[in-house]
Amino acid sequence: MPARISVAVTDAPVDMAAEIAALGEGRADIGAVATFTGLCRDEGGTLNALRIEHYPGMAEAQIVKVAQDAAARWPLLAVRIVHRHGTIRPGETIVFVGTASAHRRAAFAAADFLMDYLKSRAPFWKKEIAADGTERDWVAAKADDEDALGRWS
Amino acid sequence: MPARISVAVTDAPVDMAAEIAALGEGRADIGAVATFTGLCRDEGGTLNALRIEHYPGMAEAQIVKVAQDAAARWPLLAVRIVHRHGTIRPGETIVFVGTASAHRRAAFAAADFLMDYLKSRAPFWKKEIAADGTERDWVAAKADDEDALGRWS
Amino acid sequence: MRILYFAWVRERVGRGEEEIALPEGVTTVAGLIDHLAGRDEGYAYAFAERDTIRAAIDQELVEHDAPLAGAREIAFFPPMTGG
Amino acid sequence: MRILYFAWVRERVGRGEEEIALPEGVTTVAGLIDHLAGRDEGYAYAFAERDTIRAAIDQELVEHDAPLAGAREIAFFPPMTGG
Repeated sequence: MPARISVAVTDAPVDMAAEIAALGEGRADIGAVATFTGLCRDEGGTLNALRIEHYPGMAEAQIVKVAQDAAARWPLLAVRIVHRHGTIRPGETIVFVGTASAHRRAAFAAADFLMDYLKSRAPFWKKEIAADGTERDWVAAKADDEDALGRWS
Repeated sequence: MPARISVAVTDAPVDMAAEIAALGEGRADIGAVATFTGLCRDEGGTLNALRIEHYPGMAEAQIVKVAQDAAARWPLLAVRIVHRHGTIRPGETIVFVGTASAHRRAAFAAADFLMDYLKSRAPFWKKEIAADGTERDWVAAKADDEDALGRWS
Repeated sequence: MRILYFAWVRERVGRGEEEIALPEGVTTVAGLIDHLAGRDEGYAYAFAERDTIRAAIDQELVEHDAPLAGAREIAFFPPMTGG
Repeated sequence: MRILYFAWVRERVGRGEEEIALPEGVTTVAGLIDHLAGRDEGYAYAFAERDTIRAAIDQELVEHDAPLAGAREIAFFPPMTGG
Protein backbone atom coordinates (compact mmCIF):
# COMPACT_ATOMS: atom_id res chain seq x y z
CA MET A 1 0.00 0.00 0.00
CA PRO A 2 1.48 3.40 -0.93
CA ALA A 3 2.07 5.93 1.83
CA ARG A 4 -0.77 8.38 2.43
CA ILE A 5 0.91 11.76 1.90
CA SER A 6 -0.72 14.95 3.09
CA VAL A 7 0.80 18.44 3.00
CA ALA A 8 -0.41 21.87 4.10
CA VAL A 9 1.14 25.32 3.85
CA THR A 10 -0.86 27.66 6.03
CA ASP A 11 -0.83 30.88 8.02
CA ALA A 12 -3.08 29.37 10.70
CA PRO A 13 -1.80 27.86 13.97
CA VAL A 14 -1.18 24.12 13.89
CA ASP A 15 -3.54 21.89 15.89
CA MET A 16 -1.08 19.24 17.02
CA ALA A 17 -3.75 16.95 18.47
CA ALA A 18 -5.65 16.89 15.18
CA GLU A 19 -2.47 16.31 13.19
CA ILE A 20 -1.41 13.36 15.28
CA ALA A 21 -4.86 11.82 15.34
CA ALA A 22 -5.10 12.12 11.55
CA LEU A 23 -1.83 10.21 11.07
CA GLY A 24 -3.20 7.01 12.52
CA GLU A 25 -6.88 7.49 11.79
CA GLY A 26 -8.95 4.47 10.89
CA ARG A 27 -6.12 1.97 10.64
CA ALA A 28 -4.52 -0.53 12.99
CA ASP A 29 -1.44 -1.53 10.98
CA ILE A 30 0.66 1.40 12.26
CA GLY A 31 3.18 0.38 14.90
CA ALA A 32 5.30 3.53 14.98
CA VAL A 33 4.67 7.26 14.68
CA ALA A 34 7.55 9.74 14.78
CA THR A 35 6.91 13.45 14.86
CA PHE A 36 9.02 16.56 14.75
CA THR A 37 7.81 20.02 15.66
CA GLY A 38 9.90 23.10 15.00
CA LEU A 39 8.93 25.98 17.28
CA CYS A 40 9.60 29.70 17.33
CA ARG A 41 11.99 30.56 20.19
CA ASP A 42 11.97 33.94 21.92
CA GLU A 43 15.80 34.14 21.90
CA GLY A 44 16.01 35.15 25.53
CA GLY A 45 13.12 37.61 25.24
CA THR A 46 14.67 39.57 22.35
CA LEU A 47 12.36 38.19 19.68
CA ASN A 48 8.78 39.35 19.16
CA ALA A 49 7.99 37.14 16.18
CA LEU A 50 9.24 35.46 13.04
CA ARG A 51 7.81 36.57 9.72
CA ILE A 52 7.99 33.76 7.19
CA GLU A 53 7.83 34.49 3.48
CA HIS A 54 7.16 31.64 1.07
CA TYR A 55 6.78 30.91 -2.63
CA PRO A 56 3.14 29.88 -2.98
CA GLY A 57 2.64 26.84 -5.16
CA MET A 58 6.31 25.89 -5.21
CA ALA A 59 6.32 25.51 -1.41
CA GLU A 60 3.57 22.88 -1.49
CA ALA A 61 5.07 21.16 -4.55
CA GLN A 62 8.55 20.90 -3.03
CA ILE A 63 7.23 19.53 0.25
CA VAL A 64 5.19 16.89 -1.59
CA LYS A 65 8.29 15.98 -3.60
CA VAL A 66 10.39 15.55 -0.45
CA ALA A 67 7.62 13.45 1.13
CA GLN A 68 7.48 11.23 -1.96
CA ASP A 69 11.26 10.81 -1.80
CA ALA A 70 10.96 9.69 1.83
CA ALA A 71 8.16 7.26 0.96
CA ALA A 72 10.34 5.75 -1.77
CA ARG A 73 13.19 5.18 0.69
CA TRP A 74 11.30 3.80 3.68
CA PRO A 75 8.15 1.65 4.03
CA LEU A 76 5.91 4.45 5.29
CA LEU A 77 2.17 4.18 5.80
CA ALA A 78 1.52 7.91 6.20
CA VAL A 79 3.34 11.24 6.03
CA ARG A 80 1.88 14.53 7.18
CA ILE A 81 3.73 17.83 6.85
CA VAL A 82 2.46 21.28 7.82
CA HIS A 83 4.56 24.39 7.27
CA ARG A 84 3.43 27.82 8.38
CA HIS A 85 4.04 31.17 6.75
CA GLY A 86 3.20 34.66 7.95
CA THR A 87 3.74 35.93 11.48
CA ILE A 88 4.66 33.36 14.11
CA ARG A 89 5.02 34.13 17.81
CA PRO A 90 7.43 32.48 20.26
CA GLY A 91 6.10 29.10 21.34
CA GLU A 92 4.11 28.60 18.13
CA THR A 93 4.77 25.83 15.64
CA ILE A 94 6.70 26.64 12.46
CA VAL A 95 6.77 23.17 11.01
CA PHE A 96 5.23 19.81 11.87
CA VAL A 97 6.39 16.53 10.36
CA GLY A 98 4.72 13.22 11.20
CA THR A 99 5.61 9.81 9.81
CA ALA A 100 3.85 6.50 10.37
CA SER A 101 5.22 3.04 9.67
CA ALA A 102 4.88 -0.54 10.85
CA HIS A 103 8.28 -0.24 12.57
CA ARG A 104 10.17 2.43 14.44
CA ARG A 105 13.41 2.63 12.46
CA ALA A 106 11.62 3.72 9.28
CA ALA A 107 9.46 6.28 11.07
CA PHE A 108 12.45 7.90 12.82
CA ALA A 109 14.73 7.94 9.79
CA ALA A 110 12.05 9.38 7.52
CA ALA A 111 11.17 12.21 9.92
CA ASP A 112 14.86 13.11 10.28
CA PHE A 113 15.34 13.02 6.49
CA LEU A 114 12.24 15.14 5.89
CA MET A 115 13.41 17.86 8.26
CA ASP A 116 16.87 17.97 6.68
CA TYR A 117 15.37 18.38 3.22
CA LEU A 118 12.67 20.85 4.21
CA LYS A 119 15.32 23.10 5.79
CA SER A 120 17.32 23.42 2.59
CA ARG A 121 14.87 22.68 -0.22
CA ALA A 122 11.50 24.16 0.67
CA PRO A 123 11.11 27.81 -0.40
CA PHE A 124 10.55 29.58 2.93
CA TRP A 125 12.56 32.49 4.34
CA LYS A 126 12.54 33.72 7.91
CA LYS A 127 12.86 37.31 9.07
CA GLU A 128 13.18 38.17 12.74
CA ILE A 129 11.03 40.84 14.33
CA ALA A 130 12.71 42.28 17.46
CA ALA A 131 10.96 42.71 20.81
CA ASP A 132 10.55 46.44 20.05
CA GLY A 133 8.74 45.62 16.79
CA THR A 134 11.57 46.58 14.42
CA GLU A 135 12.62 44.24 11.64
CA ARG A 136 15.92 42.49 12.04
CA ASP A 137 17.73 40.94 9.12
CA TRP A 138 16.79 37.77 7.29
CA VAL A 139 17.86 34.60 9.04
CA ALA A 140 20.99 33.29 7.28
CA ALA A 141 21.08 29.73 5.97
CA LYS A 142 23.48 27.53 7.89
CA ALA A 143 26.21 25.60 6.09
CA ASP A 144 25.43 22.80 8.57
CA ASP A 145 21.94 22.47 7.17
CA GLU A 146 23.17 22.07 3.60
CA ASP A 147 25.87 19.67 4.79
CA ALA A 148 23.26 17.58 6.59
CA LEU A 149 21.87 16.43 3.25
CA GLY A 150 25.09 14.45 2.74
CA ARG A 151 23.88 12.08 5.46
CA TRP A 152 21.28 10.69 3.07
CA SER A 153 23.24 10.14 -0.15
CA MET B 1 19.44 24.46 33.01
CA PRO B 2 18.98 20.72 33.62
CA ALA B 3 16.45 18.85 31.53
CA ARG B 4 12.97 18.56 33.02
CA ILE B 5 12.44 14.78 33.18
CA SER B 6 9.00 13.31 33.66
CA VAL B 7 8.09 9.61 33.56
CA ALA B 8 4.83 7.70 33.94
CA VAL B 9 4.03 3.99 33.96
CA THR B 10 0.30 3.64 33.68
CA ASP B 11 -2.55 1.38 32.62
CA ALA B 12 -4.58 4.34 31.34
CA PRO B 13 -4.71 5.44 27.67
CA VAL B 14 -2.18 8.10 26.64
CA ASP B 15 -3.40 11.55 25.58
CA MET B 16 -0.75 12.33 22.94
CA ALA B 17 -1.76 15.92 22.39
CA ALA B 18 -1.63 16.65 26.11
CA GLU B 19 1.77 14.99 26.37
CA ILE B 20 3.20 17.08 23.55
CA ALA B 21 1.67 20.29 24.90
CA ALA B 22 3.15 19.58 28.35
CA LEU B 23 6.64 19.24 26.85
CA GLY B 24 6.76 22.86 25.79
CA GLU B 25 4.44 24.34 28.38
CA GLY B 26 5.27 27.75 29.77
CA ARG B 27 8.59 28.21 28.04
CA ALA B 28 9.72 29.80 24.80
CA ASP B 29 13.29 28.53 24.57
CA ILE B 30 12.33 25.24 22.93
CA GLY B 31 13.02 25.14 19.21
CA ALA B 32 12.58 21.44 18.58
CA VAL B 33 10.32 18.70 19.86
CA ALA B 34 10.71 15.11 18.64
CA THR B 35 8.27 12.42 19.64
CA PHE B 36 7.93 8.73 19.12
CA THR B 37 4.78 6.74 19.70
CA GLY B 38 4.72 2.97 19.65
CA LEU B 39 1.26 1.60 18.88
CA CYS B 40 -0.40 -1.76 19.16
CA ARG B 41 -0.95 -3.25 15.67
CA ASP B 42 -3.76 -5.67 14.87
CA GLU B 43 -1.46 -7.96 12.86
CA GLY B 44 -3.86 -8.24 9.96
CA GLY B 45 -6.88 -8.66 12.23
CA THR B 46 -5.42 -11.67 14.11
CA LEU B 47 -4.64 -9.74 17.30
CA ASN B 48 -7.24 -8.82 19.88
CA ALA B 49 -4.89 -7.12 22.34
CA LEU B 50 -1.47 -7.04 23.92
CA ARG B 51 -1.17 -7.75 27.62
CA ILE B 52 1.88 -6.05 29.06
CA GLU B 53 3.40 -7.23 32.33
CA HIS B 54 5.86 -4.98 34.13
CA TYR B 55 8.05 -4.87 37.22
CA PRO B 56 6.51 -2.07 39.32
CA GLY B 57 9.08 0.24 40.80
CA MET B 58 11.93 -0.99 38.67
CA ALA B 59 10.08 -0.01 35.49
CA GLU B 60 9.85 3.64 36.57
CA ALA B 61 13.40 3.65 37.92
CA GLN B 62 14.92 2.21 34.74
CA ILE B 63 13.04 4.65 32.53
CA VAL B 64 14.20 7.60 34.65
CA LYS B 65 17.77 6.26 34.44
CA VAL B 66 17.61 6.02 30.63
CA ALA B 67 16.16 9.55 30.46
CA GLN B 68 18.98 10.86 32.65
CA ASP B 69 21.51 9.15 30.39
CA ALA B 70 19.97 10.89 27.38
CA ALA B 71 20.02 14.26 29.15
CA ALA B 72 23.71 13.77 29.93
CA ARG B 73 24.48 13.13 26.25
CA TRP B 74 22.42 15.84 24.57
CA PRO B 75 21.43 19.39 25.59
CA LEU B 76 17.80 18.57 26.31
CA LEU B 77 15.30 20.95 27.88
CA ALA B 78 12.62 18.35 28.61
CA VAL B 79 12.03 14.62 28.38
CA ARG B 80 8.67 12.94 28.82
CA ILE B 81 8.19 9.18 28.72
CA VAL B 82 4.95 7.28 29.25
CA HIS B 83 4.83 3.49 29.13
CA ARG B 84 1.65 1.50 29.48
CA HIS B 85 1.06 -1.82 31.09
CA GLY B 86 -2.05 -3.98 31.24
CA THR B 87 -4.34 -4.66 28.28
CA ILE B 88 -3.77 -2.61 25.14
CA ARG B 89 -5.98 -2.74 22.07
CA PRO B 90 -4.89 -2.29 18.44
CA GLY B 91 -4.45 1.40 17.66
CA GLU B 92 -3.67 2.30 21.27
CA THR B 93 -0.36 3.73 22.43
CA ILE B 94 2.13 1.40 24.13
CA VAL B 95 4.89 3.92 24.65
CA PHE B 96 5.31 7.66 24.16
CA VAL B 97 8.69 9.39 24.15
CA GLY B 98 9.01 13.16 23.76
CA THR B 99 12.20 15.21 23.78
CA ALA B 100 12.59 18.99 23.67
CA SER B 101 15.73 20.91 22.86
CA ALA B 102 16.81 24.24 21.39
CA HIS B 103 17.87 22.44 18.20
CA ARG B 104 16.55 19.54 16.16
CA ARG B 105 19.57 17.24 16.01
CA ALA B 106 19.60 16.74 19.80
CA ALA B 107 15.84 16.19 20.00
CA PHE B 108 15.88 13.55 17.24
CA ALA B 109 18.95 11.69 18.48
CA ALA B 110 17.73 11.59 22.07
CA ALA B 111 14.30 10.21 21.12
CA ASP B 112 15.94 7.52 18.97
CA PHE B 113 18.36 6.62 21.80
CA LEU B 114 15.55 6.49 24.37
CA MET B 115 13.51 4.06 22.30
CA ASP B 116 16.50 1.77 21.74
CA TYR B 117 17.20 1.63 25.46
CA LEU B 118 13.59 1.30 26.56
CA LYS B 119 13.16 -1.70 24.24
CA SER B 120 16.00 -3.66 25.84
CA ARG B 121 16.38 -2.21 29.33
CA ALA B 122 12.95 -1.38 30.72
CA PRO B 123 11.27 -4.34 32.48
CA PHE B 124 8.12 -4.87 30.40
CA TRP B 125 7.02 -8.06 28.69
CA LYS B 126 4.37 -8.39 26.00
CA LYS B 127 1.98 -11.28 25.53
CA GLU B 128 -0.31 -11.47 22.52
CA ILE B 129 -4.02 -12.16 22.89
CA ALA B 130 -5.47 -13.67 19.69
CA ALA B 131 -8.64 -12.44 17.99
CA ASP B 132 -10.54 -15.38 19.52
CA GLY B 133 -9.46 -14.32 23.03
CA THR B 134 -6.90 -17.09 23.60
CA GLU B 135 -3.44 -16.28 24.86
CA ARG B 136 -0.60 -16.61 22.41
CA ASP B 137 2.99 -16.91 23.52
CA TRP B 138 5.15 -14.16 24.95
CA VAL B 139 6.64 -11.85 22.33
CA ALA B 140 10.29 -12.84 21.84
CA ALA B 141 13.03 -10.24 22.22
CA LYS B 142 14.72 -9.42 18.92
CA ALA B 143 18.49 -9.73 18.55
CA ASP B 144 18.19 -6.55 16.42
CA ASP B 145 16.94 -4.61 19.42
CA GLU B 146 19.87 -5.63 21.58
CA ASP B 147 22.26 -4.93 18.70
CA ALA B 148 20.77 -1.45 18.26
CA LEU B 149 22.36 -0.38 21.55
CA GLY B 150 25.75 -0.64 19.84
CA ARG B 151 24.82 2.46 17.82
CA TRP B 152 25.25 4.58 20.94
CA SER B 153 28.53 3.36 22.40
CA MET C 1 15.16 -12.62 50.83
CA ARG C 2 12.35 -11.77 48.45
CA ILE C 3 12.38 -13.31 44.99
CA LEU C 4 10.23 -12.07 42.11
CA TYR C 5 9.47 -13.76 38.80
CA PHE C 6 8.07 -12.15 35.66
CA ALA C 7 6.55 -13.21 32.32
CA TRP C 8 7.32 -16.81 31.28
CA VAL C 9 9.70 -17.30 34.21
CA ARG C 10 6.74 -16.53 36.48
CA GLU C 11 4.44 -18.87 34.55
CA ARG C 12 6.95 -21.73 34.64
CA VAL C 13 7.79 -21.52 38.36
CA GLY C 14 4.08 -21.10 39.05
CA ARG C 15 4.27 -18.01 41.26
CA GLY C 16 5.08 -14.32 41.06
CA GLU C 17 7.04 -14.00 44.29
CA GLU C 18 8.26 -15.84 47.35
CA GLU C 19 10.45 -15.38 50.41
CA ILE C 20 13.42 -17.69 50.75
CA ALA C 21 16.22 -18.20 53.21
CA LEU C 22 19.44 -18.27 51.26
CA PRO C 23 21.10 -21.73 51.65
CA GLU C 24 24.68 -21.77 52.84
CA GLY C 25 27.14 -21.61 49.96
CA VAL C 26 24.81 -19.68 47.64
CA THR C 27 26.55 -16.32 47.22
CA THR C 28 25.91 -15.21 43.62
CA VAL C 29 23.00 -14.87 41.21
CA ALA C 30 24.30 -17.93 39.32
CA GLY C 31 24.42 -19.91 42.55
CA LEU C 32 20.85 -18.93 43.35
CA ILE C 33 19.72 -20.01 39.86
CA ASP C 34 21.39 -23.42 40.40
CA HIS C 35 19.63 -23.76 43.72
CA LEU C 36 16.20 -22.79 42.34
CA ALA C 37 16.55 -24.95 39.20
CA GLY C 38 17.03 -27.99 41.46
CA ARG C 39 13.73 -27.53 43.23
CA ASP C 40 11.24 -29.13 40.85
CA GLU C 41 10.29 -29.54 37.20
CA GLY C 42 8.72 -26.10 36.91
CA TYR C 43 11.77 -24.30 38.26
CA ALA C 44 14.06 -26.50 36.15
CA TYR C 45 12.05 -25.55 33.03
CA ALA C 46 12.05 -21.83 33.96
CA PHE C 47 15.84 -21.76 34.29
CA ALA C 48 16.66 -24.26 31.51
CA GLU C 49 17.99 -21.68 29.05
CA ARG C 50 20.14 -20.09 31.66
CA ASP C 51 21.83 -17.54 29.38
CA THR C 52 18.54 -15.93 28.43
CA ILE C 53 17.50 -15.27 32.04
CA ARG C 54 17.94 -11.68 33.19
CA ALA C 55 18.38 -10.82 36.84
CA ALA C 56 17.94 -7.69 38.94
CA ILE C 57 19.09 -7.08 42.50
CA ASP C 58 17.11 -4.42 44.31
CA GLN C 59 15.69 -3.29 40.94
CA GLU C 60 19.04 -2.88 39.20
CA LEU C 61 20.03 -5.17 36.31
CA VAL C 62 23.00 -7.35 37.21
CA GLU C 63 25.12 -10.06 35.59
CA HIS C 64 24.92 -13.66 36.80
CA ASP C 65 28.23 -13.34 38.65
CA ALA C 66 26.87 -10.55 40.87
CA PRO C 67 27.15 -11.24 44.64
CA LEU C 68 23.94 -11.54 46.65
CA ALA C 69 25.38 -10.06 49.83
CA GLY C 70 23.09 -7.33 51.18
CA ALA C 71 20.37 -7.93 48.57
CA ARG C 72 16.76 -7.57 49.72
CA GLU C 73 14.95 -8.30 46.45
CA ILE C 74 16.08 -10.52 43.54
CA ALA C 75 14.08 -10.68 40.32
CA PHE C 76 14.33 -13.15 37.44
CA PHE C 77 12.77 -12.56 34.04
CA PRO C 78 13.16 -13.10 30.27
CA PRO C 79 14.72 -10.50 27.97
CA MET C 80 12.56 -7.40 28.05
CA THR C 81 10.13 -6.61 25.23
CA GLY C 82 8.79 -3.19 26.14
CA GLY C 83 8.68 -0.09 23.97
CA MET D 1 8.15 35.83 -19.03
CA ARG D 2 7.20 36.23 -15.39
CA ILE D 3 9.97 36.81 -12.87
CA LEU D 4 9.48 36.45 -9.11
CA TYR D 5 11.75 37.64 -6.31
CA PHE D 6 11.67 36.53 -2.68
CA ALA D 7 13.13 37.61 0.67
CA TRP D 8 16.15 39.89 0.44
CA VAL D 9 16.34 39.53 -3.33
CA ARG D 10 12.81 40.98 -3.45
CA GLU D 11 13.71 43.79 -1.05
CA ARG D 12 16.83 44.74 -3.01
CA VAL D 13 15.22 44.78 -6.46
CA GLY D 14 12.27 46.64 -4.94
CA ARG D 15 9.48 44.43 -6.27
CA GLY D 16 8.05 40.94 -5.86
CA GLU D 17 7.38 40.21 -9.50
CA GLU D 18 7.49 41.57 -13.00
CA GLU D 19 6.97 40.58 -16.62
CA ILE D 20 9.93 40.87 -18.95
CA ALA D 21 10.62 40.20 -22.59
CA LEU D 22 13.76 38.10 -22.77
CA PRO D 23 16.50 40.06 -24.61
CA GLU D 24 18.14 38.32 -27.55
CA GLY D 25 21.20 36.30 -26.50
CA VAL D 26 19.90 35.58 -22.98
CA THR D 27 19.35 31.82 -22.96
CA THR D 28 20.28 30.60 -19.45
CA VAL D 29 19.57 31.49 -15.83
CA ALA D 30 23.12 32.88 -15.54
CA GLY D 31 22.54 35.04 -18.64
CA LEU D 32 19.31 36.38 -17.15
CA ILE D 33 21.09 37.21 -13.89
CA ASP D 34 23.74 39.15 -15.87
CA HIS D 35 21.03 41.02 -17.71
CA LEU D 36 19.08 41.89 -14.54
CA ALA D 37 22.19 42.86 -12.56
CA GLY D 38 22.97 45.48 -15.21
CA ARG D 39 19.65 47.27 -14.78
CA ASP D 40 20.28 49.51 -11.78
CA GLU D 41 21.89 49.69 -8.34
CA GLY D 42 19.14 47.70 -6.62
CA TYR D 43 19.32 44.82 -9.07
CA ALA D 44 23.13 44.92 -8.98
CA TYR D 45 23.02 44.69 -5.17
CA ALA D 46 20.46 41.85 -5.25
CA PHE D 47 22.62 39.75 -7.54
CA ALA D 48 26.04 40.82 -6.19
CA GLU D 49 26.78 37.55 -4.42
CA ARG D 50 25.84 35.53 -7.44
CA ASP D 51 26.75 32.11 -6.02
CA THR D 52 24.30 32.45 -3.16
CA ILE D 53 21.31 33.16 -5.42
CA ARG D 54 18.97 30.21 -5.95
CA ALA D 55 16.78 29.95 -9.01
CA ALA D 56 13.64 28.04 -9.92
CA ILE D 57 12.08 27.56 -13.34
CA ASP D 58 8.36 26.85 -13.25
CA GLN D 59 8.68 26.10 -9.53
CA GLU D 60 11.53 23.58 -9.86
CA LEU D 61 14.97 24.33 -8.44
CA VAL D 62 17.58 24.64 -11.20
CA GLU D 63 21.29 25.36 -11.52
CA HIS D 64 22.50 28.61 -13.06
CA ASP D 65 23.39 26.87 -16.33
CA ALA D 66 19.79 25.77 -16.88
CA PRO D 67 18.28 26.87 -20.24
CA LEU D 68 15.35 29.28 -20.21
CA ALA D 69 13.68 27.86 -23.31
CA GLY D 70 10.01 27.17 -22.65
CA ALA D 71 10.04 28.69 -19.15
CA ARG D 72 6.94 30.60 -18.06
CA GLU D 73 8.01 31.60 -14.54
CA ILE D 74 11.52 32.21 -13.19
CA ALA D 75 12.11 32.87 -9.50
CA PHE D 76 15.20 34.19 -7.73
CA PHE D 77 15.75 33.94 -3.99
CA PRO D 78 18.34 33.47 -1.22
CA PRO D 79 19.15 30.07 0.29
CA MET D 80 16.02 28.76 1.96
CA THR D 81 15.58 28.94 5.74
CA GLY D 82 12.34 27.06 6.36
CA GLY D 83 11.77 24.22 8.77
